[in-house]
Amino acid sequence: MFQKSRLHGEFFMQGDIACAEGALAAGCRFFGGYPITPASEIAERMAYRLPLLQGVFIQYEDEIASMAGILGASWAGVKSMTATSGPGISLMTENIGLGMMMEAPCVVVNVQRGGPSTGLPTSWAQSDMMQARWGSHGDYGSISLVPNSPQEFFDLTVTAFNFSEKYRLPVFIMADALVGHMTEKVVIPPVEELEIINRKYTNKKTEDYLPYDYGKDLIPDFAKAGDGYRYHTTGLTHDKRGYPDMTFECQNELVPRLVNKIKNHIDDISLTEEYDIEGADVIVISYGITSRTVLPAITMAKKKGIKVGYLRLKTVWPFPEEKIRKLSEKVAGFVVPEMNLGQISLEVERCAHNDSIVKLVPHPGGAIHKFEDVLHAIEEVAHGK
Amino acid sequence: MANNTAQLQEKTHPMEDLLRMDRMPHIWCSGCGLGSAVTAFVEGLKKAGVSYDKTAIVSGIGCTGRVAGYVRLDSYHTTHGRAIPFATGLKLANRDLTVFVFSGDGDLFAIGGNHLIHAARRNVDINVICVNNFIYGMTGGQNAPTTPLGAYSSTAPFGNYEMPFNLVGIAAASGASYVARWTTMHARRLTDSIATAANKKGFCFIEIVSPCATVFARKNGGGTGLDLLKEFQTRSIIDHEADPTQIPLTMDNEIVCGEFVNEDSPTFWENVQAGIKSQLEKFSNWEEMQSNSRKIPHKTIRKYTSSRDS
Amino acid sequence: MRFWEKPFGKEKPKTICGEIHIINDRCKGCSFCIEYCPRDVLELSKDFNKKGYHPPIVAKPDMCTFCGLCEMICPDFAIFVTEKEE
Amino acid sequence: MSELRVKISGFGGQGIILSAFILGKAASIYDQQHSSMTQAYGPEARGGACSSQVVISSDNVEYPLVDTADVLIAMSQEGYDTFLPILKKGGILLYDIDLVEKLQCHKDIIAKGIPATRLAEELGKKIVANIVMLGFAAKQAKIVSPKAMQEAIADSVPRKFTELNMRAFQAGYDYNKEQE
Repeated sequence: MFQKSRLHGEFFMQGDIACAEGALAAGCRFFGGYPITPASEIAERMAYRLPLLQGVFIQYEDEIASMAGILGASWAGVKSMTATSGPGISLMTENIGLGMMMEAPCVVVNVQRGGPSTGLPTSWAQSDMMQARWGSHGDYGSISLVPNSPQEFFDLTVTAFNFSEKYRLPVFIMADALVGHMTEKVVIPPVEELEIINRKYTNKKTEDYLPYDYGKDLIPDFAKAGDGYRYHTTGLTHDKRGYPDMTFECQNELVPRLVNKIKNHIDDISLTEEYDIEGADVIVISYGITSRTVLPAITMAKKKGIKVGYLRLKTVWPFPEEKIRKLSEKVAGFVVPEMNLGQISLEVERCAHNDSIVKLVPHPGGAIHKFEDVLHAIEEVAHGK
Repeated sequence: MANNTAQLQEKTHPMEDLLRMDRMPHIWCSGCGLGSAVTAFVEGLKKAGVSYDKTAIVSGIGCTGRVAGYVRLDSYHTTHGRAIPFATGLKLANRDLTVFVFSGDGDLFAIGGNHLIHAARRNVDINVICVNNFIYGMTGGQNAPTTPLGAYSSTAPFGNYEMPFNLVGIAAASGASYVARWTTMHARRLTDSIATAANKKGFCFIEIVSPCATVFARKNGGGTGLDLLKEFQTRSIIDHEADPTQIPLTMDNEIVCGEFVNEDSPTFWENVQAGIKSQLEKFSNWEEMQSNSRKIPHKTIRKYTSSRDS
Repeated sequence: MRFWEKPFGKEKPKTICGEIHIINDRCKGCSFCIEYCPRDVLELSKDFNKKGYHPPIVAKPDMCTFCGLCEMICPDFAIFVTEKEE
Repeated sequence: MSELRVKISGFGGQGIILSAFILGKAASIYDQQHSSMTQAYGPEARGGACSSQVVISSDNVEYPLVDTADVLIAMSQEGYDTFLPILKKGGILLYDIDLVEKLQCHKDIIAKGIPATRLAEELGKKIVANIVMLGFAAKQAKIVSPKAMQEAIADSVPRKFTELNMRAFQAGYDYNKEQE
């Protein structure tokens, strides 16, 4: 009676709901959350859907608890997710750090709204991009995926679960209020057509198992609570046994591994789309909803005879450093329109060749870029300014 | 004494199977009651007869937060104050587990106070053991939400002027199914209480009043850990009938111990199940309701965005 | 000669005795075991352990009745009792 | 590639968002086109200014917002005043003649009024005014095929109100005939 509720087909679906469906399709069976505009629809959909799939939905007392709760569920071997917006992420960062340290797979959805603080509850921005990378204290590698349509919100939620399971860390989905509240056609494939990756469980005997022993890929095998391994895990710097060991040697083995397990797999994680890159003079780099809202400006620029290429980042973190570096050797420069006052553009600047120009087209959020601003920036870069 | 060492080689400590002996000696000070509390916990688990493989322990941060690291169970040392929501997630995602939260008064009632009252309100089936030593020990003796009025601490150099929490009162008022208070001196009764909690469904809360010789006693003229324990002995009375909201702890009043609440009320998960069951008829045409589309063959190649002119 | 006090054919009632084991280097010298032993079996030793604490010694081994209170109250898992086989 | 941009405006509680949802669904699911629907509303649940927008395209919708509208549906004076300037030359304006009373000069556009709320009241429920308007739009602006619209309505409203909504749709669809 509970089992029959698996969707597939074509739907006219809101982005937030597509996200929830993507999570369910990926196998998510635990959702802990707290209401916040514009991400509440995800929680509402999960509350409706999870019980029928024998999953657990719990509305926690705050976002701090939500994040701690999905980590707990993750250690019970269940794929878990939470969804919130910027103010909620600010509360969650503490336990996101714990997730990074403990290497607990889970997915954190940030349907971005304007900030700082309570900001623009019903309107969008892309101003949490750096928070997703550097939000929690300490060094760690992180993964952030940015959808630009409800369909992609669905697809990237599945991908986010796959990455989190594969690389054992909390993975961010950095949507925004416009994508979250946008309704479009979403095609949900039958579950057998989706590529689903599950975490690697250890096959070692209980006495041989070390919870943080890793192989070449730097990713430890997982053992869930209740399997008899009776291991310890902690947010403190720990050795392979999971025991606290606050020595330089231990820190020097653990923390670089947390960074490198992502860095070494950047080719697998980095998802980008390129259009008209060959022979382009100017490349517009954008991500998320901006990649759609600046399209008219690109069209205008092309009509004016400027060779504009277009690079869209679906994975923002880890940042495709090498790709930008290579592109920068061939072009006059980059235009980076984003709905913040300069976050990813700093990354582009960092990676771009010295001679290439990097022009940010900032926007504080709450509306979209003026086409003229973007066009102007493209023209300026094309003319070497 | 050489004789004793020889004897040790023949026999191992009876708690070996539940303690991580490779991590001993532990970090707690001389005269600290935490070790006794852990002993009571281990003995309680043995007595309860629960499967060790299916028991997990979650701790927050602080002196008591280190308990998880010393107990040979699936053990999680989480962030400050967040042990309860973590444990809630663990328990709900795997309902076969017996989940204990073992943490301190600062962790559970200051930074984690909100989580505690809400977990008790939901009656999540977890067991919370709170070691109350009246002070923040690990950080050097700062004021805790339990520091009695007038007591000295690093951040109350003129004596504490904040009213402390009555932990059992809060737990009981928030809806816990089982509420008890003991001191570390009541080793056997505490053991029994922990065994009861392990086998009881619903939110169980046990406060363990414990001596902190290094900071609390030093700042408040309490002498050694032993002196504090003796003081507990003279001050404590057992009264199972006491109203948990009426028995706060001060510097010199009676420490009323006992099992104050022991009732059976439906747990969070039982309520979820009952709620779903009663609504199932409404969901019987669920698939129909959802099918705001025709079923079509899935198109594998999809294009989302492209340059307009291309 | 008090042989008549023993009922004919009945064995002497068995008294339970305990054997105390002390792990000296784990002890932090809190004296809980000494204070709370109901039969005053233990005493503070004059010697130091590795960390400079005085661990207890078993002063009156025959008095131990295997009640286990010292094991229960020891915060350092440094003392335990086993049943003594006669 | 042909694109049609529709703006629907009114106040909260009129079903502005639902009608955009139905329109989008009719286009993308039942008419085999592509559509993108977005919305803007204030914090209040009822009575605040509310607008929704649908972009219908033969190919993927790239730019999802409506800066210039091909069709404007105005269910309130405020919505009419706010969004009339974005209606492009030759665009179609559909409005509720009872709720939009102060009309501006309608140069270069096709304006058509319908007493949608009154018709809905006559059908028994004021709440179906948005569906009356959709029927009117299906006929006058030919945004999507009437069949697709009917299927989308049937899919999106509670089952026990399907019949009422179908009548509402028909009332809107047939309205012009009565006038003639």
